[in-house]
Amino acid sequence: MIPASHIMIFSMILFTVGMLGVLTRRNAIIVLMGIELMLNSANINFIAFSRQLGDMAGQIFGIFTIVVAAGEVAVGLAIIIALFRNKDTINIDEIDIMKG
Amino acid sequence: MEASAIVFYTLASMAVVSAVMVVTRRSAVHAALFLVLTFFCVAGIYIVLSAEFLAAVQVLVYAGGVMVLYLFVIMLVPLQARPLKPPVRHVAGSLLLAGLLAASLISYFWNATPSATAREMGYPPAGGGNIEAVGMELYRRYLLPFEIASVTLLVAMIGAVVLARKKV
Amino acid sequence: MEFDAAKYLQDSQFIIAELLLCFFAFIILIVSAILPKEARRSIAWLSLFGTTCVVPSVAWIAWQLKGDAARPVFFGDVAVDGLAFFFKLIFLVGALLTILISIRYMDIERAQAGEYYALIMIATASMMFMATALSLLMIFIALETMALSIYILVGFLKENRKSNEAALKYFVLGGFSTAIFLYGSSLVYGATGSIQLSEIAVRAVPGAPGVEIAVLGLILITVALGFKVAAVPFHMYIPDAYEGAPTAITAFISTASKAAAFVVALRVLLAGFPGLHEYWAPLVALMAAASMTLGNVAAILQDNMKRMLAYSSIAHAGYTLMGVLVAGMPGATGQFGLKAVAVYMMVYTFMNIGAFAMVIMLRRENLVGDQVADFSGLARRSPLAAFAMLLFLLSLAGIPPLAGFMGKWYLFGAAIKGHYAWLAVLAVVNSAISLYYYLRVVVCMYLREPLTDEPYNTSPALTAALAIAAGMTLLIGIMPERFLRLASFSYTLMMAAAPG
Amino acid sequence: MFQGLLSLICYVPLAGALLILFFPKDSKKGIAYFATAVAAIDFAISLPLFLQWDTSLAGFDQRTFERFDWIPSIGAQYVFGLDGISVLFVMLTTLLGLISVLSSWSAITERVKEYYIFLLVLQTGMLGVFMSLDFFLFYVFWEVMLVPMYFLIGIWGGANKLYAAIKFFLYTLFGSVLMLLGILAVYFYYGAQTGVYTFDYTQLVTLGADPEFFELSKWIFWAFFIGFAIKVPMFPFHTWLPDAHTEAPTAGSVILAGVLLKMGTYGFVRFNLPMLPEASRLYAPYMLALAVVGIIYGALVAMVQRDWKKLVAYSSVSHLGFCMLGVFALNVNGLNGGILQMINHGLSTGALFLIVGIVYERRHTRMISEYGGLSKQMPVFAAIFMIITMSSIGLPALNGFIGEFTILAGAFQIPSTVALSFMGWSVGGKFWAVCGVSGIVLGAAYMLWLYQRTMFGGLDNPENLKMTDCNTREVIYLVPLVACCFWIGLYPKPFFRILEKPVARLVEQVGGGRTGYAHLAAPGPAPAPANDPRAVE
Amino acid sequence: MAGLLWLIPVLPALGFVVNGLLGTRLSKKAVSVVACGVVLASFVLSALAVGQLAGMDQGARYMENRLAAWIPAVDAGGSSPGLTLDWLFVLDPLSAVMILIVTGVGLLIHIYSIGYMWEETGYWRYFAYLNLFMAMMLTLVLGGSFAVMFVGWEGVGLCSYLLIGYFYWKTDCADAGRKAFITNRIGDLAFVVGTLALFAAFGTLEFRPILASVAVGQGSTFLLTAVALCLFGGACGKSAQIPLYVWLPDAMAGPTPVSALIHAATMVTAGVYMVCRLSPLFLAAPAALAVVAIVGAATALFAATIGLAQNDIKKVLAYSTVSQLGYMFLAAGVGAFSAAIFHLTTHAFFKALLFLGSGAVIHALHHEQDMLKMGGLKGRLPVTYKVFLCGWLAICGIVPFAGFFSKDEILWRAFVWSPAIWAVAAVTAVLTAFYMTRLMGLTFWSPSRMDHHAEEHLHEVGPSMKWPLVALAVLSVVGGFLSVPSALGGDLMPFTMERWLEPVFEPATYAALLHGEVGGAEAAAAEAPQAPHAEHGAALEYGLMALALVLAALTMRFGYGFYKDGLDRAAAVRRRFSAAYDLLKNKYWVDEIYDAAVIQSFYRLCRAALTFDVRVVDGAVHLVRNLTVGSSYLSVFWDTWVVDGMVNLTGRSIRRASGLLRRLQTGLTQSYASAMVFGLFVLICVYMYVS
Repeated sequence: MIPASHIMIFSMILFTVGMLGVLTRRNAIIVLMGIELMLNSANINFIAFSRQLGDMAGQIFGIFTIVVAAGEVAVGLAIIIALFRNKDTINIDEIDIMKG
Repeated sequence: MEASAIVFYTLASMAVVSAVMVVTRRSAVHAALFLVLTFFCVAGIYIVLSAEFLAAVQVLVYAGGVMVLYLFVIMLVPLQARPLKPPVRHVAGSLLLAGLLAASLISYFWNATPSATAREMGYPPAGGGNIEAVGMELYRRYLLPFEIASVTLLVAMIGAVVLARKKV
Repeated sequence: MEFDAAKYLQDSQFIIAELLLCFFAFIILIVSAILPKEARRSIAWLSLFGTTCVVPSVAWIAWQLKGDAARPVFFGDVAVDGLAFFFKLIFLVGALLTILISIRYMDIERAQAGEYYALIMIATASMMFMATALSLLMIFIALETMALSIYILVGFLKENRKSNEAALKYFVLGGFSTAIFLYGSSLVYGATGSIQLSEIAVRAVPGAPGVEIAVLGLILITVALGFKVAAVPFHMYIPDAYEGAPTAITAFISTASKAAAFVVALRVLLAGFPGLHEYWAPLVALMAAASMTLGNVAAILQDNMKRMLAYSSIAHAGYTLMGVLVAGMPGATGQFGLKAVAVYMMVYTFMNIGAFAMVIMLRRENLVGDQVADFSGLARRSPLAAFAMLLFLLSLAGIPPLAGFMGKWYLFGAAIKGHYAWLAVLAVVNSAISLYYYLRVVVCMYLREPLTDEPYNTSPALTAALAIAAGMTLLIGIMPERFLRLASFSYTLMMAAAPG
Repeated sequence: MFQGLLSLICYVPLAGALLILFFPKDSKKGIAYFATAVAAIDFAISLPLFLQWDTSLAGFDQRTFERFDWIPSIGAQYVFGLDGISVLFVMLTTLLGLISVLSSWSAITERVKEYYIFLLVLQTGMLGVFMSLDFFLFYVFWEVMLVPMYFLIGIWGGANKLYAAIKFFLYTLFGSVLMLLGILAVYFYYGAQTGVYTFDYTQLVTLGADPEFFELSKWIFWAFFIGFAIKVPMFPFHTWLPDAHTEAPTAGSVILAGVLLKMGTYGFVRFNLPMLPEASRLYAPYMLALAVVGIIYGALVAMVQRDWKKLVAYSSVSHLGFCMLGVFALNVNGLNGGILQMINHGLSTGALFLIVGIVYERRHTRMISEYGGLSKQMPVFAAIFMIITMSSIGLPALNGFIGEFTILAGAFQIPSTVALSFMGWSVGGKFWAVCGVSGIVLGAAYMLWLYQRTMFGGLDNPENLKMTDCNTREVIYLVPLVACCFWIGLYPKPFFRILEKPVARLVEQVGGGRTGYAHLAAPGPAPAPANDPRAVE
Repeated sequence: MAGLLWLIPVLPALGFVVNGLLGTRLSKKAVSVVACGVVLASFVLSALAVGQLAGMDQGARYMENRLAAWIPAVDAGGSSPGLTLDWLFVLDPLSAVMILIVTGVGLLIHIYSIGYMWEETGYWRYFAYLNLFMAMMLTLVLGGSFAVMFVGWEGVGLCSYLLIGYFYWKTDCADAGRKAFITNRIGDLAFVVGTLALFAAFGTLEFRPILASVAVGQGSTFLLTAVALCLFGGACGKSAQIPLYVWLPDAMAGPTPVSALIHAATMVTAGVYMVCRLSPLFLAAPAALAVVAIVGAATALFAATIGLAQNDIKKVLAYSTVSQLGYMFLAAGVGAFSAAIFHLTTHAFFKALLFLGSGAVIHALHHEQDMLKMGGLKGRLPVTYKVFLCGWLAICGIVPFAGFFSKDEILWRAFVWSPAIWAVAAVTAVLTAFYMTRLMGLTFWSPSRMDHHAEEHLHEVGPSMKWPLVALAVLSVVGGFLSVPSALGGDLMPFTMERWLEPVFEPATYAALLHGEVGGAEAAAAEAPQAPHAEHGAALEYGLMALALVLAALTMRFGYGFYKDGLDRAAAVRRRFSAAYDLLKNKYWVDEIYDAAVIQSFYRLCRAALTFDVRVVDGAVHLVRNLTVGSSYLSVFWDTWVVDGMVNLTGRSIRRASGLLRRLQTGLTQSYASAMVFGLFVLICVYMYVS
């Protein structure tokens, strides 16, 4: 069987990679993808623990995570579109009229 | 090593590699495709972990719904008009930060009591198949969150409509 | 676990407020689809009516509680207790005032829409769920519903670049924090085997197996909550989001949404991790100290009123975190801390919405009016409004006999009572600093000549909101007893409610 | 017989301010007359307090007591009450309130309505501070008066008004929030000890006899110290004062110097000494040192001021140093003198600011060099100014002397053990008094030089030829002050009679005995005060 | 009568009130009547009171009038003597002498002033001040406690200030007034310290109890010496002794009658009076008494030398006054208190006379005070000349004029105490004779040096000025017989001041007050320090007397010869000793030295304090503010360097940082996210540190 720690480390790597995406990519859409990756990594944890504990709560949590993630993507992409209409860019580096 | 373990490690490494591809590909389309691949791998891992229903949801929602949405938007927004090259130094800094965080987390896991982390995977929750179990839980015990989730989706819907349509 | 439909329905009476809000939100959505564009303003009044209808239902819960102790319903997912009741009232007040100040504002911004009010109401409903949530799942889903609504509301002025930008920043960072929260929750779940706060509380105690992982989860959750309450260093989005959002929404998120975040923080930390107080206390103390200092210091240089208030809200979050910190202590001290947070959130709602309402008053057809300088000569042109703003500002600075002082009194008292003298000293020094930038506005209002003679944007609703906010700021300051009694309800926090 | 009188006195100005709201903006005269009437009524109804005061009471006069529950949740009550000490301050406030309103008639021509509203609200705040016997209420009033004062300086002040106003507000707020922490600490300690959470002064003051309170009280002492010392202001917290005094309009300066500063010294007398007796004794040498430094330093800086008002402001630093010297002598003479000197300073420095105001109104400059030879032009003014100058420098038969002399008598009774030691050198005992005495020379030096530069010499500046002597109104508001100066100077007995018992009890509370340092001889808790059926303990 | 003592000072005070409040509306005549009337009444009252006092037994001559409580006794739990002050007026032989001098000489000067001041503006103001001065001076001498005395003490200082600055529009008058007041205040500083030290030691401020305690030996010598020195410091200020004498010559800027009354006859003698009043205290502190003697002698000599070279007629008299006051202190210092008071009395007569006489000259010459522009007035102002002559003879100590008796008494007692002091005193006497003769010569005898205009308008004094002069001249002539020394048969006289004053200066008198407590007047007397009584070595005394007389007479003769024909001889001498002359002419540059050493450094100190206040104390406040505002910029720093720097790491961010310094936030979403991650990292580290 697979030790839980391995799954945790795997999920953590995924989490870190997703985070890197959020931190480094200039394309707002890819930033969004990074967030999706992070959410997925959390989900892996939930499923793994659910299995380990023999408890359904984790899986249920996972389902809700997916639902929320879907909702977030919808809203996020809508925001990006609205922004693109106004600014003609989705480069997150160029979105800085407010600062200071 | 068991078969399931072999499958897990394979899928896990694939997922990690494709996740790295997601965050490093210059083209958003490529990134999206690698994201789909990652999701598939994760769905496989769900199956290994006996969460078949979740794996199905993962594939349906992510690979089916979310990905289409992504691709729609990517097509809508002419991304290639401008090169989007992440500055190397920025990446290095982020890597350092993420590395630091990862290191601290890993040191954490090592230091943590074995019981919590090194436990072998247990058995799937009892009572019928996974789908049935999920269904029973979801619609009885977790009915209220489920209802709220419907509101969540409604909000997302309103949001998409309000923000994406051209005029108020 | 047996499912009993009758009990389920019976339990539903305790979420009647949330249900009503959602119900009215749906009605509004439908009506707004039917109504012609010109008549959309009436939707606002409908939403106002709907929200007002909810107030009795919340009061009804309080009445229910009177003879009965606090109890968990919905399998221990939902709390029916004083804390929830009190915060629900705060959310409702916040929502009502927000709707009142929105009506004319959205006209000026040319963004009058039914969805706007529906989203406010849904957000309010989710906040109520947050206030009652007793499991990580409930918290997560309610939090996300609220967050999604607010992302949309922040970006509601689609044609306004600042609004777009604010929405994107808020969304990206909010998503980021959601992920962190989720990851933390998964670790807590793994370490304790449960997502119910009451069970977590039993298992997450020092020395328990796997508690380190639980602590790590707790830290991650704390970060996410710190993001929601705008604590340093998770505050960075606040100034931009506040500046870019429609002003009414800024008022809403700075009060109701922040109160919701605090109530969740209280639930998680007090109901979920009371045993780990020694671990999270230093973190919260650190965040509190950093927030109040950075918030106040950074506000000094701001010329944009909304941004200044944003930084001030960071500072206020810092003060309030002192209350959270002390609330985690056992016995009367903890109760005092809890009450401090409750009282503070109440007074903060009135005074902060009042301040933003003034910014709305300065928003004219062709004048953004969110600069500090725009307040010039207010006292000359509209002495009553200037006086109201003076009340809000002084109250924010914590000058008696205004509401803000009562709040500060409780928070500082909590810090002293909890033996966090250093934090108390830092807090009082900070509140002196804060006066510096609040006075800048006062100086503009009273000592400078008006910049334009364009008439102010007033409407009966806005005036009513201002009057309510100012009146309450004064009333809570001078005759606080009733309000404090109300806040005492929050004592009945369910510390370890078993699943029912 | 005084039932409800205190509240009436306290809120009459506030009610007046609210009524002024309904006056039309343009009826400047009407507003001024009305405000004057309000202040006069306030003064008139406060007179019985003084005239019918029962001097046999050591504690608070039950006849004046008003006690209601206010915020039962936190144990805050609405408690008003007076003892012999506070009644003097209440009288001072109502008197100076009336005078400052009178002095504003012609000085204020812009935003008249707001001006009188702020002035009257300010008076309510100040009266509340002296009347309230509930810590919470006290703090509320303490802060309330900051706001109108801020506006008085900020709107009607001189050239640098904004800076001065903000500095005043921030500085004093900084002090008072630290004091708030001290209040909270007392409150929680008392609550933890007794189970009763209350702000009631009469209960909290019993902590003074609690030996276990000592450790905490050392911290609380400093918290209170900062709050009060900034208000007093003691060196080195005084720098807000010259700015605020200088920039404030005349009435503001009068109130500021006459009453506001007294709130700091009053705080020391009312709270630090009886509630934190051991800490007060422990830190007395530091307080004395700061007081003495203040006396000399204030005088030195006043010496070289070119600005008339600034000079008077710095003289306040010096005079308040005297008050603090008396208070922390911790004996009967010192305290009697200290408290009386607070009143004296209110009268004479108040009058000095009025005097500056009179010439400022005519010439719109405060620079001393602009004046000279005014005696010729303004003989009545010159005579009054001379009397007030003499009062300020402590000429016998005028009030300043009584205060200073009594303070110094007390200071000479400070035992030599009350000293600061530094690297084997020990400074203390009579040293404080001797340093204090030097203040009277310096005081004469700067005040007389001021007088000479402004009133004597030739009328060189043609502008000054246009100056007119005091008009009737100005004489009317100056004469009561002059009369009071003579009254206290020649026959201060009524004042000492009122102070006698309260001060005796205070000395007992703070550690008693002839020198105020009885603990040095015989350690032990202070004896319980004698039971006086009419006094509220 | 005792019950009416308070009226003596209050009557002139009444005059002050009437003239002060109504002066502008009264005619000059009415003002004069009021002013002189109250003083006359006061004088009569004093005379009656003294008469009653004289009727008592010699040892029991004491009246007290406890008027009312001033600072009441306060109850302090029984254990603590609070400060208690009563309005206490006391008449004993010493104050009797003083009130007669004050009211008598004061009355004459009031009358004189009518004529002298008639033309001046603010006539009423002058008389109001003068009346106030009388009130205060009488309070000073009648006061039975330090506090009441201090009222008068400060009050006369105030009046002196007001009267010196009477011509306030003249800068030098105003300056002189302020100088007088502040110099006096420096003395008062010492006085107050001494007073309060006595209070701290004895718990009271009344003279009798304190002196009684001292007389029976209470109080350590150190304390008493310190107190005595402090009190003498006060006396130095008031009575213009080294080092505080500098104000008196400048005080001559005031009207001349004022100089006569305040700066010659009465106020300046208050210090002498005080030392004598406290004689038992000083006797118990011999070291302090020695200081008094030495300072007195030094001042006498010092001032006399300066007087040699002054050309302003009033300045000469002023230095003469300082010198004579030194004489009095010398007398008190050697224990001859009654001699001091006697000299005080005679000095009051002849110096008032001289001042008023000089006033007459000045008046006649239209306010010309420079003697170099006078001369030849002998024939032009016969009355003035004659009275001046009396004064001259009196001050030079020629038999039988007043000065002879008082001065010889002092010289003799000084010789007994220490021949060196005697030598100084004798030299002073010679110098006095010389400069007074010089004054006479330059003013009256030498040929006229007046300008034409002055000569034309020269006029002799009117009646109101004349009669006071005559009266004082008479007193100067016969005043000496008030206290004829025993050696000259004083014991045969029905009255000598020495006998009259004896009980006051006898410590045993005070010790007896306490006998009930201490047990036996004899025991008390035995304990008490004895007032020194000079042993009469008759031959020696006669010898010294003759020597002094001869020396004075020779000097006067020489001076007459020297100046009678003009200034040529003097000019020759002056050229020859120009350095010495300059030194004296410029008063040893003491004013300049004071200015440089004391006043300028004081101002430097003040300015330093101001700078300190603005830079350091206020600077600290500003620093805090700047730090706060600065750290507001700093948080940009934090964001750009730490947050962004973590991301960007290198030089680019440094360049950007300087550009972004004014910005709090980068506005970049990802740096915000980085901040969050960093925060998370910090929190984890904190946790690890905590656990």
